[in-house]
Amino acid sequence: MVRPRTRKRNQEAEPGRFPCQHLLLCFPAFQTRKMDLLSNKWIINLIVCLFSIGVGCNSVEKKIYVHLNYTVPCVRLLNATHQIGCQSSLSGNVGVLHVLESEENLDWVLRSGPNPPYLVILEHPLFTRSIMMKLKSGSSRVAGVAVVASNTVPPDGFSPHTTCPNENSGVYSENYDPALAHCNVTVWNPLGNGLAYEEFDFPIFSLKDDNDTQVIRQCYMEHNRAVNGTPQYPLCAMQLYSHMSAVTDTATCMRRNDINFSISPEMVCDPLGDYNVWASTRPLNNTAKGHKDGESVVIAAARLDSRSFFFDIAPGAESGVSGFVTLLAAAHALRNATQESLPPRNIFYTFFQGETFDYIGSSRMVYDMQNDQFSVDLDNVHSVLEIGQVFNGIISSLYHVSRKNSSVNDEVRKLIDNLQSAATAAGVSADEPSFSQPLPPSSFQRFLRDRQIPGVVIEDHQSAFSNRFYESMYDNAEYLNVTYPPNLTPEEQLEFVTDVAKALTEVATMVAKALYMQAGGVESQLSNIKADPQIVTGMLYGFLVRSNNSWFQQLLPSDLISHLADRPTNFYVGVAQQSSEPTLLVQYLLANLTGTTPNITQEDCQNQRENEKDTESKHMFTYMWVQGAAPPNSTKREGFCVRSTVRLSKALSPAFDLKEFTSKDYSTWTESRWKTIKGRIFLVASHELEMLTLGVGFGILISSLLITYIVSSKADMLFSSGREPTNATY
Amino acid sequence: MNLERLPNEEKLSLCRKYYLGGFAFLPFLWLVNVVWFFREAFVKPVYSEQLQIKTYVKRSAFGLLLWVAVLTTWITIFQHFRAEWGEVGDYLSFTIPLGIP
Amino acid sequence: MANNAEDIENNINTQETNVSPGPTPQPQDAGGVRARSRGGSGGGGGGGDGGGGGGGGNGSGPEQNGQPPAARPPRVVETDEEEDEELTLKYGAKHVIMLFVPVTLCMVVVVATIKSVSFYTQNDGQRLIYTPFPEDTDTVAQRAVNSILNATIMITVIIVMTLVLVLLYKYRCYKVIQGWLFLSSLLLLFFFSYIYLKEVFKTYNVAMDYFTLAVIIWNFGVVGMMCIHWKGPLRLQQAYLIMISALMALVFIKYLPEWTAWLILAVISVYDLLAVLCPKGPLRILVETAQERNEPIFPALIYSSTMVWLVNMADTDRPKRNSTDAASPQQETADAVASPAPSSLSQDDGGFTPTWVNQQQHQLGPIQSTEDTRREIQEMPSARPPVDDDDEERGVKLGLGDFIFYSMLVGKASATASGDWNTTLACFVAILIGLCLTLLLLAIFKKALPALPISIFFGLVFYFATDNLVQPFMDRLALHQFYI
Amino acid sequence: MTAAVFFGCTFIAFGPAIALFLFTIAREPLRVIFLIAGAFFWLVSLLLSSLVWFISVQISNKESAAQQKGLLIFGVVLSVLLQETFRFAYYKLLKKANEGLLALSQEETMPISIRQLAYVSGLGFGFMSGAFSVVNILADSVGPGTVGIHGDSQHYFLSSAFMTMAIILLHMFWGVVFFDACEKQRWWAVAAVVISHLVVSCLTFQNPEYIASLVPTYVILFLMGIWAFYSAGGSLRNLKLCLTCKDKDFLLANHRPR
Repeated sequence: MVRPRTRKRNQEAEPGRFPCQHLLLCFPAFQTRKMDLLSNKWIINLIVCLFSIGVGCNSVEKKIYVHLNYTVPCVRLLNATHQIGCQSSLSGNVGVLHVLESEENLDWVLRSGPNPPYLVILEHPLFTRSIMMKLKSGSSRVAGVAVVASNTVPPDGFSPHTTCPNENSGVYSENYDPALAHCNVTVWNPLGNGLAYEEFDFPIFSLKDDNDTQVIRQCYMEHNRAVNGTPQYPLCAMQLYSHMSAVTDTATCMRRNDINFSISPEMVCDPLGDYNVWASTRPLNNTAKGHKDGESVVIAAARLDSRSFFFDIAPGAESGVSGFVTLLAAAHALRNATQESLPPRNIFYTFFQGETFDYIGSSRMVYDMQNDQFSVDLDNVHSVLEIGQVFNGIISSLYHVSRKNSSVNDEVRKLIDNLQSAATAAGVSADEPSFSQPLPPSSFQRFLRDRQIPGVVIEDHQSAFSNRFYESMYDNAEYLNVTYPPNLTPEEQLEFVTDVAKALTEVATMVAKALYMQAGGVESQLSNIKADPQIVTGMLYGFLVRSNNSWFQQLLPSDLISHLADRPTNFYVGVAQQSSEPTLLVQYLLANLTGTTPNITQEDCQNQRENEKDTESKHMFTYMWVQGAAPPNSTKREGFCVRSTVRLSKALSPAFDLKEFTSKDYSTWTESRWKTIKGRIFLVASHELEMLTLGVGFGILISSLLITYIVSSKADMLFSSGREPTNATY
Repeated sequence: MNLERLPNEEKLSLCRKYYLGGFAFLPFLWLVNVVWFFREAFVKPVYSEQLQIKTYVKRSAFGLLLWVAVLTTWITIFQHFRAEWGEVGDYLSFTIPLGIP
Repeated sequence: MANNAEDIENNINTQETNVSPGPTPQPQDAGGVRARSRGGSGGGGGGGDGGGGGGGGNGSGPEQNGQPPAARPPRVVETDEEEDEELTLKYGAKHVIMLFVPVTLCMVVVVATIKSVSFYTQNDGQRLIYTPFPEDTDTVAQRAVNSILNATIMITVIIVMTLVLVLLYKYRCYKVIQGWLFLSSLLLLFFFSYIYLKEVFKTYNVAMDYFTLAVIIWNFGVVGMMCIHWKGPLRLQQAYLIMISALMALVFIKYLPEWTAWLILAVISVYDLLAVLCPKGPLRILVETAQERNEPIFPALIYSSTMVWLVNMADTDRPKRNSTDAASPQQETADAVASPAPSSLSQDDGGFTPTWVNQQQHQLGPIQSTEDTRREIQEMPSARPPVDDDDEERGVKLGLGDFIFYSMLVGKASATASGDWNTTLACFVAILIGLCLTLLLLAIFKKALPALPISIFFGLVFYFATDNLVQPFMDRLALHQFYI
Repeated sequence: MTAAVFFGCTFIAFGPAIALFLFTIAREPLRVIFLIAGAFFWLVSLLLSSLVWFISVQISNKESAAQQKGLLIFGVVLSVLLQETFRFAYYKLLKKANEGLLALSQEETMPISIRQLAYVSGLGFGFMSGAFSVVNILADSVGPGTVGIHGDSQHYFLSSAFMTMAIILLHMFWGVVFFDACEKQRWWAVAAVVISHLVVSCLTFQNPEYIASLVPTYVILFLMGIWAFYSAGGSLRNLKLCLTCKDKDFLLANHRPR
C-alpha cells in the first residue's frame, strides 16, 4: 500500500485542532504507524474520529481556548549516538506568550521577565543559531518556541544543516585521507549553523503566517504588553503538545520497540527510509539478482529527498528538485534516441531517497549490489554521473581523482570530455573545478567507498554551495524564482516556461547527450537529443507549487490521485513503512517519460502482462494503468497502459537489517513516534486570583460546616414549633 | 466474616494461618492480619488465646515493616539508576516511560 | 428465586418443627437457630446467615461460645407478613443505602478510570470473539445491523451457557463448576489487575520494574482469593468484590463497540426480566433442582453488605445442613448461580484467552450475571427488635452482575458522551432510582424481581435523552450563563 | 496550579450543600433516598423542558442569533415552570407515600415528617440543578486556561460558582416554603415561590454583568431564607433562646444520639 506520509501526517496533526477531550482518545489509532499499514483500518479510524468530531464540544471550552490550525512541529530524530529535535512534556508545555522583537529583547525572557516560563514567538529573521542557543541554555525559563514562517527569504542566507553535510558517512573518512576528511579542504555549506542537529528540551513549532498568528499577536498586544514595567494579569499563554516517545539513541529505542510484549505493543521509533526509484534504458531482469554477464551500466543518479528544521516542511527546491527534475528531463530526452539506436551500454537512472540522512538510499543500493540482492552488481557498473544541485546556468563538473589506479582516471577523463563536448553542443558552460578537491556530498561517494568507479558529479558551484538555503524551509519556489506573471490560471502556470525551466532544460540536454555518449551511442543521434522545456517547467510547477495539477493527474492511476496536493511537495524522507509522495510522483513520472504505451487491456496491464499467456514480461517490465486525460468534449478520462522498466528498490539503511544500531558506516537515523501534535492559546489567571478563589472556597466550606453543625445540633429548640427545621433536620 | 461470632480458638488458628501465610511473600496478608486482629490482640479483655494472637500480630507487624523497608529501598534504587543501567534497566522494567531516558 | 415466599413459609415450618419440642438441649436449639436464621436468609439476606451458619458449621459450632445466636430463637418464630412490610420499609431504606454505597463506589472507580486512562476508551480495533462484527462501518445501517448481530450472538451465547450450567448442575458436575469458578476469579484478580496496572503506569508515564509488580500482583491476587473464597475481613472482601466488578466493567467498556454495548445492556435486562418472571427460567429450574435435591451448590461471588461465607457451605458442613433446613440450599443456589457472574464474565474478553475450550467454559459468564441479578437484593425481614442492628443476620446482597452492568452503563456514558459530565450524572441518578424502585417493588410484592431492567431502562433513557437533548440545552445555558 | 480554581469553585458552589448533606442527610437512609428521588424529579423536569426547547430549535431557523437567544429564554422560563410543577408532583407523591407509611407502620408517627421531606426534596432539587449547571464548567476550570480570550470576564468561574451556591440554597428554601404552603393550602405562597424562581432565573439573563445578577439573587436568597426559617417553625424567640443558653443546648444536643 503506497501512501504519502505527509498527508497522513497532516491528518495526524489534524485532530489536535478539535478541542474536545474525547477526541484526543482517538489519536493513538492515528499515530501508531503499525496500524497505518492496514490502510482500511486507518481510514476507519479516521471515520470514527470524524464521527466523534461531529458531536462537537462544550461551549465553555470554546470560551477558553483557541486551537491553532496549522502547526508544524520539530520532531525528535535519533542516530547511533545522539538525539536531535524537540519535545514537550507529556501534558504539553504552557508558557506566557512573548513576541520577541529583537535579540536584545531576549533579556526579558531569560532574566527580567516577571512570570516565567515564557513561550517565545519568533519572527523568522530572528530564528538564528545565536538566539536559539541562548534560549536553549536558559531553558528553565523557556516553555517553547513558535516560529512564524513567512515566504520572504532572508537576504543573507540560512541553512539549519551542518557546514559539512554527511561528513562521517561519505568516502572521505580519516583513514581514507585525513587531509580530505571533515571538509578540511572545502567547507561545502559555510552558511550551515547546525540548528537542525541540536537537541532542544522544549517544543518548537512553525506557524504559518495566517489569521492564527494574527490572533496570537492580538492576544499578546492586548494582555502581555508591559504597561509600566510589569504586564497585568490575565496574561495570554500558549500550550504546545509534541511529546516524543523515543529517547537517548537508536539502539535504545529499537530495543524498546522489541521488548514490550503486551496486548497493545507500543512502538517508540521507526527507522527513516523509503524507496529508491530506478529505471534502465534496456530492461533488466528484475527477478534474477546478482551479477549479469555482459551487462555494463552507466549510472545516472540524483537525490530525491531534502529536509528542514521542521517536520513536514522540506521544499528542497535547489538541493533536491533541480537535480532530479533535470535527470527526469534527460531521461525523457533520451527516450527516442535510445529507441532508435540502443547504445551498447545500459543507462541506469536512479533516484536515491534519504540521502540527507547519511546516504540511506545509495548505501542500501550499494549494499544490495554487494550482496547480490540487486538486478546488477558493482562489477556491472561502468561509470557514474550524478546530478547534484544544478540551477544556476553555469555548470561545474566535479570529478573524482583516484589516488591508486590511473585507468579509472582515464575513464574519468573520457567522461569529462564527453560532458564538455555535450555542454558545448547544448550551449552550456561546463568547467572543471579550478583546483583539486574532494567530491561534495553526493551519493557517488557511497559507490566510491566500495571501489574505485569512474564518476562525475555535476554541480552548480565550484567550491562551496551556491545554495544559500541548503536544507532549509526557504529553499523553495520563490528562491528558485519559479514565479509566474500574475493573472495566470493554474493551467497557464503549468504551461508557462520560466527562465529556470529554460536553464534546467539546457542542463538536461547536456546531461542527456553526455550519457548517450558515455553509453557509447552513435554520434548521429546526438543532434536530436533535446530536453523539452515544457516538461521541465511542468515538473517544476508540480513539485514546487502544486502537485495537484492536470498533467500529474493524467500520469497517475485513479486510486492514487488522492495523494496529489495543492501545496509544494514535502521531500522529507519519512519512515520506512510506506513510500512517500515524492517517490510516488517520481516513479510515475519516470515511467511516463521513459516508458512506452503498448496497446494492452486494463486487466492485463494491472496483472503485469502483455496478454493472458504472458508470464515473462513482468520480470522485465512494469505495467501501470494511468488514468490519462479526458478528451476535450467529454469528462470521462481515457486511461492507458504504460510499460516501463521503472522499479522501486528499498531505501532502508542496512544497519537495520544487520541490527547494527550503532553502526559507523551505515545510517542509523530513526524518527520518534508521538501521540498528539497540537497547540492552543488561552489566558491564564493570576496566582493571586486563584489563591483567592481557593481561600474563599475553603472559607465557605468551613463556615457552612460549622453553622450547619451548630444549627443542626440545636435544631429542635430552634424550630420548637415544628419538629423539623429547614436547613438542619432531626 | 467478622470475628465477633468466632470462637477464640478459631480466631487463634485464623490469625496463625494469616501469619504463616504471610511468609509466602505476602506482606499484604500480614497487614490484614495486623489490622484485623489488632483489637483482638490489644483491646479486648484478656482471654486464653490472646497472648499467642498478640505475638502473631506483633511478628506480622515486624515482617510488614521489613517488607516496606525493602521495597522502598529497591524502588528508589531502581528509579534512580534505571536509565544508567541501560539494557538491563529496560529488561527489568515492566513499563518504560516514554520520552524520558 | 421466584419462590422466596415459599422459602419463608417453609422456614417457618422448619422453625416450628425445631422449636416445638419445648425443652430441648441447648445444642439442638442452637442448631435450630442456625437453621432458622439461615432459613430467613433463604428469603434473601441469606449470605450473612449462610455466613453465620457456615461459621457455626465450620469446625466447632457457635453454640460453644456464648454468642448472640442462642439468644434469639423464640422471636424468630412469630415472623409474619405485615410486620415484614413495615420493617422492610424502615430497615429496607438502610439496606438500600448499604447498596448505594458500593454501587456508587464501583461507578466512581470506573468513571475515574475512564476519564483518566485513555486505554479503556481508545478503539484499537480489538473486539471480543462474541462480538465479531466491526462497528466501524461507513454506513449507519450497516453499523446497526452489525451491532444487532453482535448483541444476538452475545445473548444466544448467554442462553446456551445457561442451559449448559443447568445440565452441569443436573448431572452433579460440581467440581467442574467450582473449578472454573475458581480459575476465573483467579484470572480476574491476577490478569486484569495486571493489565489495569500497566495502563495506569503508562498513562502517568512512570517506570515500574517487574519485581515490584510481581510483589504487588501476587499480594493483591492471593489476598483477594483468600478473602473471596476463604475467610477474610468483611470490608476487605467487599472492596475486592467492588474492584473485581469495576475491572470487569472496564473490560466490557473497552472491548464492546458502542452500539453493541447499549444493545446488549437493553437485551440483557429484557432477558433478565423474562428469565425471572416466566416459570421456566433457567435459574428457576436450577433452583428447583437444588431445592428438591436439598443440597447447597458451589460457592458464590456476591457482594453482601453483610458477610458471605462461601467455601464452608460447599464442603465442610454440607452434611450437617442437609438434614435441617430447606432454605439454605436455595440461598446458596442463588449465590452459586450468582457467583459465576463476574468470574466467567471476566473470561468474556475472548481477546486474551487463547484456547477455545476455556472460552466455551467461560462464556457461562453473562448468564450467571443475569442469573444473579435475578436473585438480587432482598433484605431479610427477620423479626428482631429494630434497636439491635446486627446486620450479620439481615444482609443485603447484590450480584456482581448488577454491579458490572450498572458501572458499564455509567462508564460507557462517560466515555462516549462527548466528554460531558451531565450525562454521567444523569445515568448515575437514574440507576440509583431504578435500584430504589426495584427494592420498593420487592418489598411490596415479596417476590424476587430482577435488578437490571428498571435501572438499565432508566439509565438508557437518560443517557440518550441527556446526551442529545439536555446536553445542548445546558451547554447553551452555560454559554450565556443562564440559570434555571 | 489551576487545581486551586477547581477546588475553590467546587467548595464555593457545593460547600453548604455538602455540609448540609453530611450533617443532616447522610445518616438517615430514608432521607438519602428521598434526596435522590428529588434529584430524579428535577432531572425529569429538565428533560421535558429541554425536549421542548430542542424541538422548537429544530423548527426555528438556526441562523438568526436573536431568535436562538429568544428560544433559549423561552426554554429557561418553561423549565422553571416545569420544575415547580414537578415539585408539586413530588409533593403529591410524597404525601401518598407518607400516608402509605403511616398506614403500614404500627407507630402513630410516620418515619419521616412532611417538613423533613420538604427540606430533603428541596435540597435534592438544589443538588441536581446546581450540579447540572456547574459541573462542566468545573471540569474546564482545571485549566490550564481561564476564560477571557474572546473578551469575556475572567471572573466567569467565580461568578458561576457563587450563582450555583445561591441556586442550591434557594431550591432548598423554595422546597420548604412550597411544601409548607401546600400543606396549609396557601396558594399565594406557592405563586410567590414560582415567581421568585422566575425572577432569579431572569436575573441571570443579564450576565455577564455579574453585580446586576448576583446581588439581587442574594437578596432574594436572604429573604427566602427568612421565610423558610419561619415556615419551618423557627421564630425570633427560638433564635434568641438558643443564642442565649447555648451551652446547655450543646450538651443536650450532643448527648442526644441521632
